[in-house]
Amino acid sequence: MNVFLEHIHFAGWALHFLIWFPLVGMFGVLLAPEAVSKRLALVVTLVEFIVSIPLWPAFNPATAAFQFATTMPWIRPWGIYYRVGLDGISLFLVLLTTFIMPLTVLGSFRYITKRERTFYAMMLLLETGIVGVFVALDLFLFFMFWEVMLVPMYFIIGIWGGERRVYAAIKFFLYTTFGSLLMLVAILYMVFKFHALTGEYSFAYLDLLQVPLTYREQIWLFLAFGLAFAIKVPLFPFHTWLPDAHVEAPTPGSVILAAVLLKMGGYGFLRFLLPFFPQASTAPLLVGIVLAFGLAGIIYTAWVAAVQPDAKKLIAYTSVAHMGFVVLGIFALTVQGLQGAMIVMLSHGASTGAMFLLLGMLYERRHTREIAAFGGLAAVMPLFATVFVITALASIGLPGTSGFVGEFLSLIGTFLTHPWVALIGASGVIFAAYYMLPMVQRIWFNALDKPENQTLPDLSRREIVVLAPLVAAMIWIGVYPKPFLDATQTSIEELLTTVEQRRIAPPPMIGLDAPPAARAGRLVVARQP
Amino acid sequence: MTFEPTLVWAIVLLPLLGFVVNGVVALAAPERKIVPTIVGPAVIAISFAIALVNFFGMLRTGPETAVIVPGYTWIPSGSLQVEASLQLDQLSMLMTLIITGVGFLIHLYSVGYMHADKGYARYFAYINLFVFFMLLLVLGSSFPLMFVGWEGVGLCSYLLIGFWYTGKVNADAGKKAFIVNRIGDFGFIVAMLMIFANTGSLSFQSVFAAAPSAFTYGGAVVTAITLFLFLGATGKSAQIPLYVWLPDAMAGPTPVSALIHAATMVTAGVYMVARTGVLFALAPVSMIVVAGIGALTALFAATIGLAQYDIKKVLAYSTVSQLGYMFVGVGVGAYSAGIFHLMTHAFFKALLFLGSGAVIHAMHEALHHTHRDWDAQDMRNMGGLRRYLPITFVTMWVGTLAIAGVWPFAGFFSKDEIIWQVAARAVGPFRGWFTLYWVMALVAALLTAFYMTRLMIMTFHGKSRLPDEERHHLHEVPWVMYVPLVLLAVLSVLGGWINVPAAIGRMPVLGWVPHAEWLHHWLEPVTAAAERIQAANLPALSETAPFGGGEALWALVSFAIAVATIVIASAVISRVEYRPALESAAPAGFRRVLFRKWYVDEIYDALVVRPVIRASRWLWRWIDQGLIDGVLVNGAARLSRMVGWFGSRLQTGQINTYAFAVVLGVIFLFLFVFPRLF
Amino acid sequence: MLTLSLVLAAILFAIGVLGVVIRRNAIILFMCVELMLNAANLAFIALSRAVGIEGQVFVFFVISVAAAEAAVGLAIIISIFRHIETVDIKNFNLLRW
Amino acid sequence: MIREILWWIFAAEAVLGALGMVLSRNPVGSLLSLVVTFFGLAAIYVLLGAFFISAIQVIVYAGAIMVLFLFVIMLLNLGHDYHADLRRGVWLVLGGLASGLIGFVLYRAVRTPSLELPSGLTSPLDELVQRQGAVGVIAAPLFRDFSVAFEVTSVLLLVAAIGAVVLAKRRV
Repeated sequence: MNVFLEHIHFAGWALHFLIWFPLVGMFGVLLAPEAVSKRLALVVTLVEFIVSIPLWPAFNPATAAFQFATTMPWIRPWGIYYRVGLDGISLFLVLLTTFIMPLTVLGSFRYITKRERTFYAMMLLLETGIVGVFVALDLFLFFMFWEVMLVPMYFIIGIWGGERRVYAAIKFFLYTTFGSLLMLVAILYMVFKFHALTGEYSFAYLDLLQVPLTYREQIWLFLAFGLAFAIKVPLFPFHTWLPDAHVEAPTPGSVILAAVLLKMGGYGFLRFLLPFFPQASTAPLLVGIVLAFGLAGIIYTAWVAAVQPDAKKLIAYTSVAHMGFVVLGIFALTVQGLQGAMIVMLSHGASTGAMFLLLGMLYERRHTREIAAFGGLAAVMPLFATVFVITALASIGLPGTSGFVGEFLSLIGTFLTHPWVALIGASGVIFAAYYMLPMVQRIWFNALDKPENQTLPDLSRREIVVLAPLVAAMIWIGVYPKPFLDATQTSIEELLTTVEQRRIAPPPMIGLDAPPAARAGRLVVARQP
Repeated sequence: MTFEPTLVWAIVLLPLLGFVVNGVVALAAPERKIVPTIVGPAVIAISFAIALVNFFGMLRTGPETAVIVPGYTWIPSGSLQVEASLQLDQLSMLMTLIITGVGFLIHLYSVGYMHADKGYARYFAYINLFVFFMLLLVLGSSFPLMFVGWEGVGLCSYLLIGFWYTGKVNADAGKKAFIVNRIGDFGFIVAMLMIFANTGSLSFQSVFAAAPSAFTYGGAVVTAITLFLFLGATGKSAQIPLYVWLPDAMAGPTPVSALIHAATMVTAGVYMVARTGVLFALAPVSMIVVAGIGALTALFAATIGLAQYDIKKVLAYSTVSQLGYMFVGVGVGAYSAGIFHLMTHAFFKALLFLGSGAVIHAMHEALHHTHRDWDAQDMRNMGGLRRYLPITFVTMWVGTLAIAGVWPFAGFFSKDEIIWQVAARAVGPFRGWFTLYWVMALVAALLTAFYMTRLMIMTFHGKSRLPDEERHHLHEVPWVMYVPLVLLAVLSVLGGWINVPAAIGRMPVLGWVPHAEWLHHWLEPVTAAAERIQAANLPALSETAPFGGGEALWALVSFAIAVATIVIASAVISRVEYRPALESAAPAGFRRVLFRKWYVDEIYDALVVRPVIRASRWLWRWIDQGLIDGVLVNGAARLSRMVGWFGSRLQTGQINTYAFAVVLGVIFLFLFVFPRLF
Repeated sequence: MLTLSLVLAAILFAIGVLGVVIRRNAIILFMCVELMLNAANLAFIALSRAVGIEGQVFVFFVISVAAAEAAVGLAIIISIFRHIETVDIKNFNLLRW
Repeated sequence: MIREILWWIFAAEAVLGALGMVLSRNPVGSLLSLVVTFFGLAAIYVLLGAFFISAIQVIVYAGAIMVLFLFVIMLLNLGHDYHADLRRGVWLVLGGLASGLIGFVLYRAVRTPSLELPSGLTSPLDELVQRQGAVGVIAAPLFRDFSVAFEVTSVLLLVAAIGAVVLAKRRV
């Protein structure tokens, strides 16, 4: 297999294909007639997924360096190069994206009725943006894809959404953009600092990694970057856009939003926050606040989720609870914690993605999301009920499903460095059951009393094809997570060692306010080719 | 020569295969009952056979250390290497035999009991899945793998309790069971976190090897770990704080109650305490707590059992009480006594539950014919059933005598063993505590005998309270249901003879049974480490009970109590004039407090459930929508709109205002040009 | 005398401003503007005695501009009057959003 | 000395006329008081030696522009409706405050030492007038230095006239 890949030097064009093929597909879909666009979009996403599969075997878990990396000059005077690369952290997030996308497109065949062509074009543009964010190694390119991703999501929520879709779309857009603007300022600050020290501009991830920052600078930049990612995660106080966005978004929109977009925040913490600002990310006060928000995310949103009348809003709050575990795992700064965070992100993608697809199918049947409108459906739709219960169990972290592995690892990781935080976090397990089981019972069990519920059709073949891979993923990650853990092992250990080294012996401390003579030429930087 | 485990993974995976097959049938063709009828019990039977083969292999070779059957690496993350492998030693072997053995009998029984139910295939799928998770729990070689089984059985009990999910009561009972179990599992998870943090591993072998050095005797850490583990045990084995789900779990089919809520799942907590005996031995405070809660539960549940009218509720509280006994046993450090009672209890409690299932089944068919809406489970509607259900009557009496602790039956030996161990170990720091527990255990034994006799008298003796047109519809249950009853009755008698204490063996009348203390020696390799620690830190066992008298004497006393109580109870109960449930008056005074289960459910509801829901609603409305959404997010929007509005007010459209603005401009201009004007 | 004239110009200018701000009749408003212009002329004339004749030349231009402005202004007022039958500037708020 | 007294008389006349114009309720009344102000100013111009300008003032301003205003007032027959168009309340206060502030600021500006004004009554301008005559002294700079401005002013007046006609013409 690897021989074949070397033969077509897969490593060279793989990432480019993954990023730009959906864009090409988008134009294809826009030009295709209305009826064909649906199937064409499915073909494009399937090809994208098939091409992305070899990434895993071809990925060499031994080294932590960026693989499949290529660099092309873009805006040379400003040091902006088109740099892309993949390592343990971003490998599975890319695979999650390409895995979820065809399922979402297939899942939305019957859901989206008006203006299908533009809808599928938006989905493909979204895929380009997401894959771009995960593989970009040039902060400018990263920021560009970060913003590109917002636009299609805004339209998906805004056009095909529910009643308050405009409000939700605007809120989503403004919330995220507000955060990312601060991030842009932080990026520029670092670039100019780099220029001050070495005389040329560079947006490269590895170059900016070597920029020495005083403790105060790190705190401010940490806050700037952190806010952008905290909004995206979403971390506790910045989460209010998520329930609105989910309730109003069409099913495929909220599947992508939940399964992939939320991972941007976690990815951002891992890729940018920890390595760039080691002192800040280990400062007791800052970490304390973030962990407190994470805990609030787990406990508070679980409680709020339990009393939601609308099923989709309930699941939206549960995503905030899940991502609370991610934050806990990341800021524990232990191997188990980070790997646990990775697994929670993957399992959340599968389980919450599946849950939204299921709720979408329920919506297709009864055109309502109120939990009270259902009751006793298990008698009418046994297969639907089975898949729903499996997904619910995976999302509350029943051992043997993917949820447990992730939560258990991140709790263990957090316990090693912050025992009390892990203790409170573990109670999230109880509240998970507290919000999920009543919902399952009110929808599936209890008496089948409403007449319109008595004739609902069970899962169609298409729906089974959409759900089967997701359920398989949940069981697979739960029963045999070894391949996922091994692939991320070295990258995460490398990340932790760099954070540890730079925390103890930071590079020479030259603040911007140091006299120019002292600054010039002090920093010898191994410029990336 | 060393012991060679054979096909151990098959024991575990066969029930899973059964689950898959039955599951597919349940979804695809639920009406085809032949498949689950064969696959369901057959899968368990094969597992039982393989277990027997391994058991005899183990008997022959008698391995000193546990045998690890390798599987695959489950979670390799940095220093945490969790192996998915099975551990076969004397303790897990015994538990596997009980699970597969009693499980098989109950599967057989279910064929008869559930044949009329249209969810037949689904039932067998769930019950097979349950046996799979229970075996995984018992055979797991590390804490996380045990936890997979731990929550898996919780899931299956959730599915099986809420089996007839169309009834809201059943679905609620299932939900309650799962959430209460989850609270216990929280304790288990925290314990696992602490164990890993202190010993660097989670597999039993290395944790117990490292335990004596990693923890100081009676230290805070090991006490915390054991208490959290015990919190998990109380959740799963329905002890004082978290027992409320078990009585409600009677909403499920009776074989489920027999298998899950009597024989296997609820004993998981006792097994876990026995398995982690080393940790508990290192924490005397935890031992006191475990034994204390055990004794308290035994007494408390027995009192409630006295006043219940639903036959399954009585048995449920009896189970909670007997579990209390087991925890007293393992709590005081007598692990083999605890496990011995666990085994005998599995036999006679399964027998009693299946017997009550037979009674309910018969009553249901009778009431079904005449469509009279009487409760088929309420003892006040029964009476005089001995003429119609002879086999059930005899086997139920065997079970009652066993549980009451009458001489030749299993209960006598296992319960007496525990009572004696409590008395013997009431030395050194435990003197006061264990003496108290010993007295409570004796009183609970008396109450057990009383409520079981009350159950038998009300159900089988006296004259039938059923109207006569139902009476002639009452007939004995089919063979597939009473054969397991007979087998379990035999086991309820023989089961006790495998571990007859030496002291009793030497007594005149009571000594006629073959005595070998076989089980104690059988479990020696497993409990050796824990006993070594206890021997090192505690004074030797005393030969006499706190108020004098040897083991033999107190065995005689408890036997006498049991017989006396049965005689008195039957006299008292048969004289009481019971009327059918609908006409009989509601219980009053103290009996009502007992009948309403000391109002524990209402207290929990008021103190925990409702405040949490109210707090959630408050949080959502005020914090999420109010503070964050309202003030901060929409607030910012409103603020910008307000500034815009204020700006627009300035544009009055009249020239004067603009002229005025110009004038102000001029003035400021002057001030700027001639700063020294004032 | 010269500084006194400047002071007088200031006072007249102030009165003109007062009139512009207070009065609501368009025509009166115009007249106040004319008064302010005259105040400016007075200042020019006063200073031309000290600085040179250019002041007076400039006044000449100011007067011509004032005339042009008055003409156009009054034309506008007439056309507005034809629309809304009033010269009260309170009703001239068409431009107000 | 006599010039001082004359100046004060005409200054008082100008101020009273201005106040009358602002505060009078009747548009025609305010117009006439404005004319009175213009005559006062013209007299002051004479005192300051700008004879030609004072003539222009009287002829063009008082004569032409004020007549135009009177004509418009009569055309729109506003003469008689005395409804109080004076803005009451806060605007009165604000207006007074603003004008007071302007007056004070200008007064202080004038009083600042940086303006060294010749205190004497005579100025180089007087004998220039003697030599070239009142009109000549203005004509020279007007047609030599400011000829461009002069032409532009003529264009301006032309445009203004056409504009006025177009605007005020009745749409037929």
